[in-house]
Amino acid sequence: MGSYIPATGEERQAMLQAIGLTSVEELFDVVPEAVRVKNLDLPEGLSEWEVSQTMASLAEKNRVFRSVFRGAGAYRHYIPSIVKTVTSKEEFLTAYTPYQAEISQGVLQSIFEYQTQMCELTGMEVSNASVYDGAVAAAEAIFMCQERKRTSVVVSGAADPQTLAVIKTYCESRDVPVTILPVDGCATDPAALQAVLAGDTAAVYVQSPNYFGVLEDMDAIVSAAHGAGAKVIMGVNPISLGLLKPPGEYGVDIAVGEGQPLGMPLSFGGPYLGFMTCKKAMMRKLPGRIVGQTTDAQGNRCFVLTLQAREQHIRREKASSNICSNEALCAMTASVYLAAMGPRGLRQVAETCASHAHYLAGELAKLGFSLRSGEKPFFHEFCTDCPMDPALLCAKLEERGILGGLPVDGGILWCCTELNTKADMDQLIAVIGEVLGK
Amino acid sequence: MGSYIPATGEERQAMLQAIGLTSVEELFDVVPEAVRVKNLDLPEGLSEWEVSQTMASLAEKNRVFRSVFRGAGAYRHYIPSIVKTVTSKEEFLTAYTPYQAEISQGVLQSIFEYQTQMCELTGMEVSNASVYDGAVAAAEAIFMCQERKRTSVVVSGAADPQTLAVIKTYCESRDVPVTILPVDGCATDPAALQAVLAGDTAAVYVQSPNYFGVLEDMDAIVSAAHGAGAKVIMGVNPISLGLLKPPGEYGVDIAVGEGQPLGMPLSFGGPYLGFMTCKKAMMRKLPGRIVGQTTDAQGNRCFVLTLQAREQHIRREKASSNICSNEALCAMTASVYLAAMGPRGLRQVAETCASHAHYLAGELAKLGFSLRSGEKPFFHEFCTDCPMDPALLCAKLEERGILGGLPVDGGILWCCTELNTKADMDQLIAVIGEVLGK
Amino acid sequence: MKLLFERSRPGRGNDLLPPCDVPVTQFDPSLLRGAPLRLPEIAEVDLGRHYTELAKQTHGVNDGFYPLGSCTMKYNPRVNEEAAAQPGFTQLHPLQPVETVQGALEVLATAERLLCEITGMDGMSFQPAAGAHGEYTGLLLIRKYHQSRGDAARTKILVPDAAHGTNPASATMAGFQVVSIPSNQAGGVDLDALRQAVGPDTAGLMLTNPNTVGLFDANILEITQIVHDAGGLCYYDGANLNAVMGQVRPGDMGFDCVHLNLHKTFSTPHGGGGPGSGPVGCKAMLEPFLPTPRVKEADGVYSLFTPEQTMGQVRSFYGNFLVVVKALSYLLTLGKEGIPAASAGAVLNANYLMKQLMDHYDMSYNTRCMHEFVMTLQGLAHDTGVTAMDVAKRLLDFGIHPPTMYFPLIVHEALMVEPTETESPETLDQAAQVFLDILAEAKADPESLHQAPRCCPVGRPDEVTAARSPILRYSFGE
Amino acid sequence: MKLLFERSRPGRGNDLLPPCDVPVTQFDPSLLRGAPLRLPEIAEVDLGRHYTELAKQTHGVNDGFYPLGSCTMKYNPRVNEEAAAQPGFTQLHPLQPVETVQGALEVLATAERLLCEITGMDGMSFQPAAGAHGEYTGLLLIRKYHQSRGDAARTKILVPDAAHGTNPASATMAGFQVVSIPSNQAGGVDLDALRQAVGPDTAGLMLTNPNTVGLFDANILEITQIVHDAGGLCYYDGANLNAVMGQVRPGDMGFDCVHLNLHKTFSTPHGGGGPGSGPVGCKAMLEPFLPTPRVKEADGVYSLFTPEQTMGQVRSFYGNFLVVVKALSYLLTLGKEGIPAASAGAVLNANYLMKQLMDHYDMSYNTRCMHEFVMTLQGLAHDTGVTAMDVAKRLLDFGIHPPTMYFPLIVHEALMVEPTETESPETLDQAAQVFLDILAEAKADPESLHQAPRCCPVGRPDEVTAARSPILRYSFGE
Repeated sequence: MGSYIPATGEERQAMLQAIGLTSVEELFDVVPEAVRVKNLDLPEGLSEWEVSQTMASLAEKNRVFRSVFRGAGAYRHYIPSIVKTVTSKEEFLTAYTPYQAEISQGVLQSIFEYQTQMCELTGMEVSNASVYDGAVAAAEAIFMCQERKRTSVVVSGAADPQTLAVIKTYCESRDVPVTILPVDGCATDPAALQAVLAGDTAAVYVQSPNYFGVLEDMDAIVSAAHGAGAKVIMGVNPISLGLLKPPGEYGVDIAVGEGQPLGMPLSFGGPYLGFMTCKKAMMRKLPGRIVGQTTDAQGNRCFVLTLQAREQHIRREKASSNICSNEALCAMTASVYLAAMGPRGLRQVAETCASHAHYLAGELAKLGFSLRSGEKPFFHEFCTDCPMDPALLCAKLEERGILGGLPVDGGILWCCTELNTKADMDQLIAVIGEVLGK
Repeated sequence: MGSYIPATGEERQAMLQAIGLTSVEELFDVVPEAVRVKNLDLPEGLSEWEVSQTMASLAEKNRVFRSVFRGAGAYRHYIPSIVKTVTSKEEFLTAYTPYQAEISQGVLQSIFEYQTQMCELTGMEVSNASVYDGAVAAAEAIFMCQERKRTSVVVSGAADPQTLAVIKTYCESRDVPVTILPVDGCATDPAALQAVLAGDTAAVYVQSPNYFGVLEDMDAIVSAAHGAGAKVIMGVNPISLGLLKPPGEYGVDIAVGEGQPLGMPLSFGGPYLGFMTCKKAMMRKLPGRIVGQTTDAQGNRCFVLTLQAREQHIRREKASSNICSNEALCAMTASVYLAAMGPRGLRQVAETCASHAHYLAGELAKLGFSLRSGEKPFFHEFCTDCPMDPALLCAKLEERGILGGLPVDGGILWCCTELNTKADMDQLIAVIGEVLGK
Repeated sequence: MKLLFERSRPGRGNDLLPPCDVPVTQFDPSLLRGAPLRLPEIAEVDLGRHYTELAKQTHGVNDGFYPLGSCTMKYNPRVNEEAAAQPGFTQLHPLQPVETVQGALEVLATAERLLCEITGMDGMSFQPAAGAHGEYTGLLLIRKYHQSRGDAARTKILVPDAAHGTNPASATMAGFQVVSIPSNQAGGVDLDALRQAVGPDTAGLMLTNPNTVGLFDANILEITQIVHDAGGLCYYDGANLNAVMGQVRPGDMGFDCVHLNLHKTFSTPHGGGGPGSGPVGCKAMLEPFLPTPRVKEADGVYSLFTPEQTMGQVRSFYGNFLVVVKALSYLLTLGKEGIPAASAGAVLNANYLMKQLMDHYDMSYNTRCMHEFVMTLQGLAHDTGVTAMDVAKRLLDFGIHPPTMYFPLIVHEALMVEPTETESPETLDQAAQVFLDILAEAKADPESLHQAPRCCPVGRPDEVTAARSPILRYSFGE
Repeated sequence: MKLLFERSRPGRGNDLLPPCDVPVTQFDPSLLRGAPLRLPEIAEVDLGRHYTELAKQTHGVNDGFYPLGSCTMKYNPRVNEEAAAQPGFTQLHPLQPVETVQGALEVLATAERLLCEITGMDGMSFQPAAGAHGEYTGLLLIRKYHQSRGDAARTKILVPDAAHGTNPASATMAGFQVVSIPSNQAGGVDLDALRQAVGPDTAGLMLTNPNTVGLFDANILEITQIVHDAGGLCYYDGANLNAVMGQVRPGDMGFDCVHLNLHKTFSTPHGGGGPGSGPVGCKAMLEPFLPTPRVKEADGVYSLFTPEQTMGQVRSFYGNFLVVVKALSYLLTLGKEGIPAASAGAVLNANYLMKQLMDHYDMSYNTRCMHEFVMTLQGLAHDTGVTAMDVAKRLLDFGIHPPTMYFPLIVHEALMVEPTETESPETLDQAAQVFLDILAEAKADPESLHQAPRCCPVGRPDEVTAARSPILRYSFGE
């Protein structure tokens, strides 16, 4: 076993002596004898080689699919080699939250750069340094909109179910009433929204592209919500913003989303990255860490954690949120990804994702998989009916090394990214054709 | 395609203009028109993703064996995680040879540490900064021993065949006569050596443990060679020196070997590491880079490339060798490996290797694989007869995911390291038993 | 240091992807971005060098001593990083069929089993992504528990005044009112005050033990008994578990639920502020309320299930999975002997360092400490004008990350020092010498310490201006 | 900076391996080590920090500008490192059956095909592990060729006086006598001198083109013709291939064999002095003499064979295989358009930087250069006493790796500048400004430049003492 303790037994004995003790047990004599651990039921410690073998065998018990047509909140994109190189640097990896600005300019500047990029990407004015994931970002955004007389929220039912689940949990704990809008043809109906808006509506949360890949009618939604005096929170896939109109251009108040597509591997669900950007007017309601630019005594530009008056270590029970650790290294990952891609690269990714999805939708239609969203525009996901049991179809695809779309309500939610090449799609179509006997 | 050229087309045009040109072609107008390349028959350049896919598919066309009983000059050992972490640091990876000491203290100090460790390991007084591999180290050592009246060498036939081949090539080019000693029961016969030693014998090269794993009778060999006025060069497996008597304690003049076992993966043969250590008296004949300690004007300890008067950039055709680039990063790898292992760790590796080999030899003997080396001591390799066609047996083992020993002269040369666990050996024995129908 | 945006040149870029291999979809122009996207345009060589420069201006625990109190900045072993970087983990979609992710589920189930044993809990969820997120989740467990019993009056959470700021903040987020409990003279919970505070409105107590002054509250069994007797539950803030793991278990001390900081106690790296992982463990009576999904095993096959009265989700999927992979790798390394050895080493190192300083610096409590100790520089500040901040900033010049400053709030001019067990005696000796040298400097030339640090890339930033006139993004010269 | 040995403490260590799981073999005591093995004993945390410190005192090309003439320090792309780190390459035993290493053999065969096309050669061996090793191998090809024809009198290799020092050294190693050929006033080969030197004893000519003063020898076809007419062969030193790859091929210029430096021209990292890779290519008539084994392909199946008149081996196995993997990854990235674009970029960058300096610094030849140019600081040294060494050392203070100093030998006070194509215009502009600032400094305060560098971890080392009283290892206080 190893415990990463450099001191040898002799050295530890000498240290004990220096503090006037003779045994390690005495260090804990303040602990009531009745509850001292007598026998810890853990396996024996292992050497490094044994641990690495054990962990390798655990990894081998999982199946990695070469061809993946599943998204539904977690997306497989190409991760440039420079991204991993940067984020595996030990300085970045093993630093704590940058409380000591003088020796943390690297981390602080990278977050400042991230904040700028997220503002540019979403078309908003202010960004925080990240929250845990896209779902929590949506829930925290709802808390930001709470006012004394406006406490209820309206949430699109076409949002990601993970996000809906987290919103429900968070809102329930603070007694925030939540109305879920019905889904109509894979989209939110602005008329249904109009019908539920009320004088106490604090915010409307809509995701676009939504869970089914459809681009919502954001103009109508924003107009309705703002008309009723409610704030608008828009959930968005950051990759789509390489091409599509950003939340800021729709006039929303807060933009949130899951940053995983920006250079983070699928990783069975985490670490992921919740991003949050907002209008300047809401700046001091934004939860979490925020980095600001300032100068030192010599007038050098430098960066610090700022607006800490919002935070729990000063405000305690009156804080805007309880967030301390966020997803800083994931934010850096996103920042390196966006810098490596650049505006043209990100546009190319978005365009290729959408084009692949539209090609696949067309090919699937020929096999009888009809689009559930009708003529509505979609980005890189789409939901179809399925001429056979979706679970059975997916099982057949898995036999052929393909992770198919996600079975949803008797249909299938498909996803394409830039990594689903034409050849991969044609192979998928061929296999489905075989399975269907066509 | 990418060419890692930051400048854009517009910028390149502006640069051309700055030097008074209008087109890139003019940069090459000094090249005779007749031989300007018209059409380069290369594939189109690829994007990073395509390249990484292509390289991944090439890697997948190879088979990695989980259980490996083959050595014969390349050895699979456990590589501690800290080794890769250190040697993948970009500063070390992307630096040139440390000509500018002031910004290269990291590389220089690491080589100085490596030199010290190799001296300690081999029991010798001076080490160079590495040569290309163990085989070249042996050949270069032979050149070190050339004197005006002593030019011929005697080489053990029980040395690694790769080393023998390189020695032959090198010696032939400098017209150095080579006598190969016959192999007797997997070992060198000191009497045979005695018989060929002559007044013009410059050096004797013996490897121990030799190609067949046997520990040679070094005392007799050194005594015979020195008695005839010849130098002794000993090839050695560095792992064995965690336990066994080092070359220095046998009184040899030069120790050489393949450093790959010290933290370098098998890598289909390279990069590997040739190490060379010698007695102080031969210091100025040692080829290659050497780092020395000195001070700067402020008296700070620092390190520099030294003894450069031996080298080709000063001595040109009179240089002791032509080596410039060596295997510096591999030397650092070995140094980190040795530091991570420490004396007890290296001894444990050596002891476990030998113990595994002896256990396997015993089990194999029960199946009729008799040891060709008789009672001679061996380290972690041994050669046995084979009750069936060795190639056929190995093919059967490969079907079961085992890379067996190397077929050699109708027998098999087996190797065990610390990674061939008892369970792996018992599995091997069971499979062989099945194949033999026992 | 230039910003990415200041390195950008129009038209620069990298060839990362091939052109689109199908007809390009045309969206209605009304759906397209209007304003140009001002992402930086930088070639890989310059991008790489940019981050190399940033890295050189960043101090991580693998670079040097980092005795940041309450943060348990122990060495982050490399083997854990290798384990988590395997494609068999990184390339798994969270919605793959369970039969294709058995190894991943085994990771979660094994980590749960080992951590439950260490904490004395019965079940655990890895969904919380950080310590504060774990606190929130644990408080929701308490809320759900009382709700399930129809005990609607229990709306208050008791929090000692020395607690981490996240405790009251989390309680508020979870819909509770916070009642502050004063500390007694020994730095522990004032039992009388606690007895007076509990009642039918008590939902629970949040406690860190050892507490934030680095002391183990010897009254712990009495404390949890008082709360339980009043019908409340006891929540263990695991921030300081590194002091006692393998020595005493929160479950045995009377705690009903607990969160852990894998990025502290279990050596996963902190990443400059995350990703962390704040799993929540609980006793059996709280298990039905845990977040969904949970992992179970039967006959060697792992599957997911939803606890019957689940609170729902607090995050998507299964939390920061790769962080759990790293922690499991660490747990397997330490095992039965290594876990108590780590806490013993942490406590030994803290006491050893405190011993070397206590004749020169004032300790807030002059008793043996656990894994950290708190110094008060009130006397020094009074005598010389040199503050805890000044001393902390001077440490930077010696390559030492300062202790936590001005916390806990109940100690004036506090410096909270947590060396952890992974530091060698000579590192502690060197640090002690630096502390003593700085003290001498403070007495000889107090003015000079206000100028510290002197050898860092930048001096002390003007934080007031930063907060008053916030510049939170690059302005592109606008 | 402490040495590893100075950080060692008795009994420290790491738990890397389990105990031996079979009975421990006992060797005869006479076979065992006598003296204790004084390897350092260091825990992983301190070992990691040691190398972090060392890394901070090391400047690589991925850290900053590195215009080291003749060394082609171009950016080392990360994707190549990823390609070479795959277990499918790193975990292959060199003696696995060929059917289990088809991908590895395809790497070698593909790299051979692409590099033969670039050089105009017919066959290639990757066995040489570095440039000098390639030179040696190439010269053995020439030796074997003449031997096979019974042409025993050809014992001399012609080498221009401006050649890299490895050329004559390699020729000696290969058993030849060296004949030095003077350069003409334009820095090229003196044709008359060459004509006089060739004869029936001429084995061959070694030539770098562009040569070491950065100029392309326009007489190249005449030069190779003279040698061929005399019965000699022509060897191309590929050190400077980055200037012309994709523009003109050594094979078409009349060269019979060539070595390449994959760690220069083909962007594989240099590792602080290796591992490199110096493959040797040759025309068909030399192929029978190439080292063994070689790779061949038939019907998509790769196998190994021994050339009928092989020189044998110059290294074990197949050379530095992983370096070839990295180079192949680079070759696939650049391809048909990228290869000539790289050389054009290299030449453009060199001329652009030279242009900015030539009004202020004396160039050794005032014509357009290829991928590098040579300045002579003789005038400056004469006027101010500031030498090429002083200027080089001052560059260190600005984070720029100095140019190659005092080479080629035919230029006095030489600084040889090779920016490579991977540097941006602004990096070149900044470097030019630094060169001009240093020049101004040299004129205003020459004395100060003798003290440079001033901002590095150490000052100029005392090299004389290092060589006179060599300390080549740590002495353990003995």
